[in-house]
Amino acid sequence: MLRAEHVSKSFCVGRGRNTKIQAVLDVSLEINKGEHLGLVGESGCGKSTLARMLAGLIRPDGGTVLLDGQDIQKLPVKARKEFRRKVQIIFQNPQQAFHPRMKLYETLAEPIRLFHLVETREQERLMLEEAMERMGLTTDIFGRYPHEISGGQAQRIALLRSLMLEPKVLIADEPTSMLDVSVQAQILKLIRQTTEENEIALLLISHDMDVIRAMSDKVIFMHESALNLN
Amino acid sequence: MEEEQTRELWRIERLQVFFKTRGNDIMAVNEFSLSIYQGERLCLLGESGCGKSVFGMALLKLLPENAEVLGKAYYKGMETVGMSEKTFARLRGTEIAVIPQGAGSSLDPTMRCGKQVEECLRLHEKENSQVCRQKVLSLLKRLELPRLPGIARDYPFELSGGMKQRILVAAGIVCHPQFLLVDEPTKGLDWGCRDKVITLLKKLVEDEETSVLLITHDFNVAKSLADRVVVMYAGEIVEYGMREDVLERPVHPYSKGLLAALPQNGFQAIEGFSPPLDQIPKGCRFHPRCPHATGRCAQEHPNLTDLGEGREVRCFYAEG
Amino acid sequence: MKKKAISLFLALTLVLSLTACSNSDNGTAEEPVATKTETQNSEEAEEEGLKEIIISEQWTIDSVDPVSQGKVMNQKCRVTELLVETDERMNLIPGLASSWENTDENTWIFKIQEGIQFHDGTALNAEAVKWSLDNAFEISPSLVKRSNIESVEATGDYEITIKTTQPNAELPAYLHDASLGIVAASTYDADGNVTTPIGTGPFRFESFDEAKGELSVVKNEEYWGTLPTYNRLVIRMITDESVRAMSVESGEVDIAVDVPFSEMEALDSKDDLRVECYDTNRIYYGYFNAASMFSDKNVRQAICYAIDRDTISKEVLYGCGTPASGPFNSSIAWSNPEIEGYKYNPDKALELLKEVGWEDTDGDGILDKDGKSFSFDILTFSSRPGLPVMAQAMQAMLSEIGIQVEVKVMDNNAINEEMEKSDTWGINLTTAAAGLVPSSVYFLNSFSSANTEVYGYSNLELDEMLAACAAEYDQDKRYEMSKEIQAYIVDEAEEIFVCNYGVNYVFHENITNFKFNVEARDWMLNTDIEID
Amino acid sequence: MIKYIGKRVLSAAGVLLVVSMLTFFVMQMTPGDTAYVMLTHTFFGTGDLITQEDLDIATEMYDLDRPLTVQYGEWMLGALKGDLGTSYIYKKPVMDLLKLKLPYTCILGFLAFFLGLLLAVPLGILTAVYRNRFLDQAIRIGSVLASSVPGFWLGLILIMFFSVKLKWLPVSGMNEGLKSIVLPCVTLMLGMMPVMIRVTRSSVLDVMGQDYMLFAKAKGQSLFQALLHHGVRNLLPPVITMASLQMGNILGGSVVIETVFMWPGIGNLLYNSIMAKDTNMLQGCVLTIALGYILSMICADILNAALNPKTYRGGGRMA
Amino acid sequence: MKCRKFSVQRNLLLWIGGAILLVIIFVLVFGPSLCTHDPLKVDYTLKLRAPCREYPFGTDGMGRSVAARVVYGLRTSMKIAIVVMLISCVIGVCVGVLSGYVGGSVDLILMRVMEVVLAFPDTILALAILGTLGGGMKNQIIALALVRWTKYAKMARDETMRLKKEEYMEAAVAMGNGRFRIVLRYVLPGIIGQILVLATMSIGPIILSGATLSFLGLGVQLPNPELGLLINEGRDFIRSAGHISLFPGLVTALTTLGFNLFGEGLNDYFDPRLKEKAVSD
Repeated sequence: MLRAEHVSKSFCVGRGRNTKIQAVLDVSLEINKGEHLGLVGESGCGKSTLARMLAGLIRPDGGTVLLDGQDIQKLPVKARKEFRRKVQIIFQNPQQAFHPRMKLYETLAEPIRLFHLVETREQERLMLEEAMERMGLTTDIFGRYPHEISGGQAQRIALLRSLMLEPKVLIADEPTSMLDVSVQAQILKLIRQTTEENEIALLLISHDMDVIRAMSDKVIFMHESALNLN
Repeated sequence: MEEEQTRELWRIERLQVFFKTRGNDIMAVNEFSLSIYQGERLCLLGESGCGKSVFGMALLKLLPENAEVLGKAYYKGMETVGMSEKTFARLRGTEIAVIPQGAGSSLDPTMRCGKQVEECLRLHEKENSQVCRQKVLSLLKRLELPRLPGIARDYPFELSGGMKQRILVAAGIVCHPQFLLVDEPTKGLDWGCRDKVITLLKKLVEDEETSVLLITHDFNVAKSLADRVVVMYAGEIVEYGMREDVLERPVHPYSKGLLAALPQNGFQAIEGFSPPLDQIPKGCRFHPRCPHATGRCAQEHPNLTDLGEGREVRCFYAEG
Repeated sequence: MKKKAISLFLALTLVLSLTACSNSDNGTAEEPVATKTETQNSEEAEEEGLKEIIISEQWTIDSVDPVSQGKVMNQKCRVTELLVETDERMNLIPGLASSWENTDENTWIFKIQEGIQFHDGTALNAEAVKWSLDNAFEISPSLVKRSNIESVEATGDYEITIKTTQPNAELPAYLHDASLGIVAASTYDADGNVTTPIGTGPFRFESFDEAKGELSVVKNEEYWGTLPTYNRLVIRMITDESVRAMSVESGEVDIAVDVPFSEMEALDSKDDLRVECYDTNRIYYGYFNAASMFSDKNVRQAICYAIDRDTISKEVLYGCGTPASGPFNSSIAWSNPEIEGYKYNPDKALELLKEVGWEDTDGDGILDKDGKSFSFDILTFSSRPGLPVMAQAMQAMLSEIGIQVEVKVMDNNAINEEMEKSDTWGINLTTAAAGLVPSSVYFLNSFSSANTEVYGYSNLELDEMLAACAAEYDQDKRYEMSKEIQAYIVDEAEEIFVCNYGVNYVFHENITNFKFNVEARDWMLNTDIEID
Repeated sequence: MIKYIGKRVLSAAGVLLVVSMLTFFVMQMTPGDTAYVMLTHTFFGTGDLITQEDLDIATEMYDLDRPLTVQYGEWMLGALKGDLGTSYIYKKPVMDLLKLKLPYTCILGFLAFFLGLLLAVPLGILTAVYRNRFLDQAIRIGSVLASSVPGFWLGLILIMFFSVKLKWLPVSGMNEGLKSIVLPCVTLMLGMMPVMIRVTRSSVLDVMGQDYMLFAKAKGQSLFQALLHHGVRNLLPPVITMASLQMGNILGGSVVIETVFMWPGIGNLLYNSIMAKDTNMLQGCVLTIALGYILSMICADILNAALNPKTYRGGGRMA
Repeated sequence: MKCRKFSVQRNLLLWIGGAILLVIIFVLVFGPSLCTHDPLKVDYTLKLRAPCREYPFGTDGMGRSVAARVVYGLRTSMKIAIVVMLISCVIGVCVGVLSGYVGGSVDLILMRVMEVVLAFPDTILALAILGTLGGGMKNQIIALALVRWTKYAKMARDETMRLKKEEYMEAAVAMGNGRFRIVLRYVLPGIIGQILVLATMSIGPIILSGATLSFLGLGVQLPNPELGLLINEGRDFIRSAGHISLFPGLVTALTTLGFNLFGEGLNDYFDPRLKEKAVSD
């Protein structure tokens, strides 16, 4: 479904843009429907760059990223929005993934309003309250700001926000590395449960072997921005 | 150790820390009483947000302006909470040292790493720079840093997370302190370097015989480094005892839950979330998440009860 | 290595600024070396009893070219002298030329005084005078056009003849122009740049510090006329008038010219200062816009009656400029004493306006005529301090008789454009030097049709009178005709003459016996001024 | 590093070119026809009636009737060869006048700039260290008061007090060397200091909040030592950048100060040449001030680059 | 360690600034009705009267009440200042956000344009505009606004660049927000704080530059009063009747002080650093 062919990306760093860092070199990878893929490697080997490219946030220098056969960079505007709905991403640092000055209700309601999933405000509120139960969160969080909730709660809300749009693919870029061991268990369990229910393909990225072993069917190693599939 | 009752380095009596914010006062540490002995390695274990770092910083008077510390703490008999900043500063670096939490941001980006370690030496021992540089290089060799001596002249942004953490360790140890506070040595580090840092720290601490207060949320660190373990939850000590007792045969429901949540024990997570410190529940603070919670737990706040051979627990169910 | 460079640099900047400020701290203690020469000679001057005057004025001295900066070199520093000089009533008297007469309508013969030397020792003869005049005409051609001189010939060792293209009865007057100061050839170097101005006057050029804009001249010991009483004159340029007032008050300067009118009283009250006020030949006047309601003579005269010149002189100019009745200030020889001008009479003004249909019909306090209300703009500029305040005063006075006026102060250069563009301007309030050329007709020519069509008037009768007067060779008859013209102009009231342009001098008490010369464009010091 | 400086200089040249073009066309827009203005400034007094023939002669003498582009082209060629044309009011090549007057503006500008920095940075550090205490608020209120007074008004007050009443300092001009620089320098300095204090304060606060300062305290360094060893190099960049902007204000502000204190600098020259529409002279002054401003910006960038090791140690190894 | 109570003490400046602003607003609204004298009526008999009960600020060189002129002058000055601030704010923020958000070549070009405007001495620009269009208030506004927008642009660009690196911006893009919507809902709210601070801090300098313009002879049309003009008019009477220039100067200083203190207080209020880090674990 979501495929990357010979994708590579390098960044120019330092004042005057004179030194080049090769982040991702000639990576090809495919995520099929309902598949759980694990990507592991030490930090700094280009994992998150690859994740952002797959999610269409970074334009690759070489190679293409295809969704159902179409190159995501060349999609017309309408189709690009549809692509956003199909492929969702959650980030490593939960607290920073939300607008610091927006109450969490607004943040959660945004995808609904963007894609006009419902007409009236009541339906929107109902939908959100029902989703919060599923995630095991209390509705008093609606009135809170991102820095007023714990890491675990924040990651749950990020997950909830992505799942509102019923995506086909969920990319999780090191979702638990910033969390404590106990909270980590909750989140991983939740991700596993939700992706299986709605057959969402999952690409889990982490540098922690235990997490990958527990969560994914297929594992890909990444070393120095290149892949060696095992 | 000289005599059985080793000399007491720290004695902390009912330490409390308040944070003044615009709205209300948040109590981060509640009634902390503890004593640390010479050459002992004590580990403070707890989830993020339970106030363990705050306790460490309060002990060393490194809290930000809006914090207020009550209670008493004695270092070698000297009362430190009330002590003036100037006198306490003389202890810092030589007798009491810190390995801070954020490895990335605790190093000055515009100063070479070697120099930042040398700085403590030159500040206290007043030797000439040549001798200092030799001492630092030998210490870095002990920490197995690659590309010596070149790496000493590198800047922090040129080093990886693991290497920066080792530089911090070097800076902490270089003056041979008697008491070392280590704050989250493995947080945010790669899975690979985590073990490396732990083994290095273990070797160093044993060679120097410094007493260590270890603050972490990582079980492996506690297991391999600590003599005694204190488990903290929502600003309070909930369980306290020797390493084997607490880590293998925990008594408090929260400690048991922590143990169960480890990947090797099958990821059984504890329900719910640790309460934010401005909404502390009544009675026992763990009762909303505790499987054995009874009516009494919700009403009454349990105290630390002694279970013999230096083990204490704060839970009605565990006493019973 | 890089780290060393930066800390070195930081240390350097610190040291640099420390020395700088320590330098300026101890600067006040002992005399700074840098400017030794400057203060040194003024001290020497005092020790040997040499008398020195430091004067500060408003106008910037841009260069020492005796032609373009004629008023500086001739009037202020008196380095150069003119063929024809004037007495205190601006009658022509012999200067470097001992006598002159016109053999026929277009040729004039001037006899040059003998035995006069330039500052560089060369003798003053006909050849030198011819060279100097030709040089002046080449640098500023407009001088030639005005006096329509055709040629200057040296017809003898000490005699020159000047031919004119048309008859010009007042040629000698036109030669009394500051730009025609007689200079030696050695003033200019090979490619025409001024090195040092060499004239025949009582003072020799000493130095001109371009950076500080300060000019100094020294007494010319071998001067042919009466020697001046003081040895050295330093002219210091201070553009801001308040600062100029302070410079004389703090004793840094001996004389200050054109201090703010409002400060005159305060300065005079100080015991070590003395303020003297005089009317110059310049005049504050405004010309009407013929295209507007001022085409009608009654209306123009009504405005003249509606302006209270005494209040303006006393309150606005603080007495520094007496009310003017005609174009020429009374101390000038050919000014017409019988003109009593327009005394302040608001009722007569309203009467005149009513005759022509201007009265307040709709009762809104503003005169109107067939629907249009009587309102116009006064245009003026601010580089002459008196003008904006005077315009506001006129606005207030006119509003009392129901005329709505808006004052527009703008950059002096923008006024011409404004006059073409806007149709609401009524009066252009400005100043003009009546004594630019000491001739009874020259200034009046500026009211001839050729020049007044800019604001829409043409008056053939006046043109004829002006031409006749210019052609009249007999001086007394010419003065009579000029007086008639002045009376005619005042009666026509195409222009409104408000006040004479006053100049104020602030003297230290050690300077006395100052004689004012009405011909001075900005200011002039008489050579026999006393310093004790 | 060299490539970076090269790029900066190139862009500076581009900016100077655009500035000179802008000056030329803006000058044509200003009021009054050039010939009329030229005459009023040389032969006649302001306001005297100038006949049409005089205007024609002046136009033809200074050949003002050529099309604008030709005039600018000619000037441009000259400028490239270093000859900025002659000023018609001073009758001197523009280059000589600039050489004569530039030192005065530079002395005043640099002295005010460095003394201003020397006072503002320590005050800024003080307000940051004693945050929200009386000292902090007093300094901030004082500095705001100092900057809420127009330059020329402050100048007049200073002259009246120091020169006239106390007779310590000369009223104006440059004739008593360093004594006459004190007043203009103080006036210029007061103008720039409040901004510098505020920037230093926020920069120091930023640095004091950093973890490495906490670590320095943990090593036993007092706040002052920590600031000296670690603080200085980290808090300087924003201060330096703002300082270079202030240099622009000083050069610009000197027009007023130099007019009040009769300081023979470029500002005075600029004012006179605007009034007299002396385009060549104006171009010279504007380019000098623009050049001064751009140089200060380039110096700031180079200094910041030197302070930040990232620039000259490449991107760093992520391994 | 003694711990200070936080609410008033910390933003004392905000309170002082706010109080002064209230006084100014009061004068703006009720001023004209309060003072009885007509600011334009010339009456030479009352010339240069020292401050007394009847004329609280004394009279000027043409017998007009300085108090009345200051009140009306404050109104005109505030009008000019606020309009200039708004124009320069809008232009500056648009340019800044555009060059910050889009980056690349657009950023380069806009940076060069800003450098040109910054390098160009503002006195000339003001003169050219005022010279050609005449000295009216409208033209003074244009002249001032054309020079002042660069401050906003620089600030907006730096803040946008900083915000762009934040993760929640990437998350917003991933959510499917269009570019325009991101700027509106994410970037602008992020820099509103700094804009307010800059805006309040620029009122003072704008009034002062009005004074400088009239000092150079390009000010607002005579005789309707404007603070800068009044200060300049009093220049000649500094020794004999200092009150003419003193009171407008004081009111200008007070206004500038009020706005600047309010700005500094706002700056502290919005300052992320000063928000208490309640508990770091």
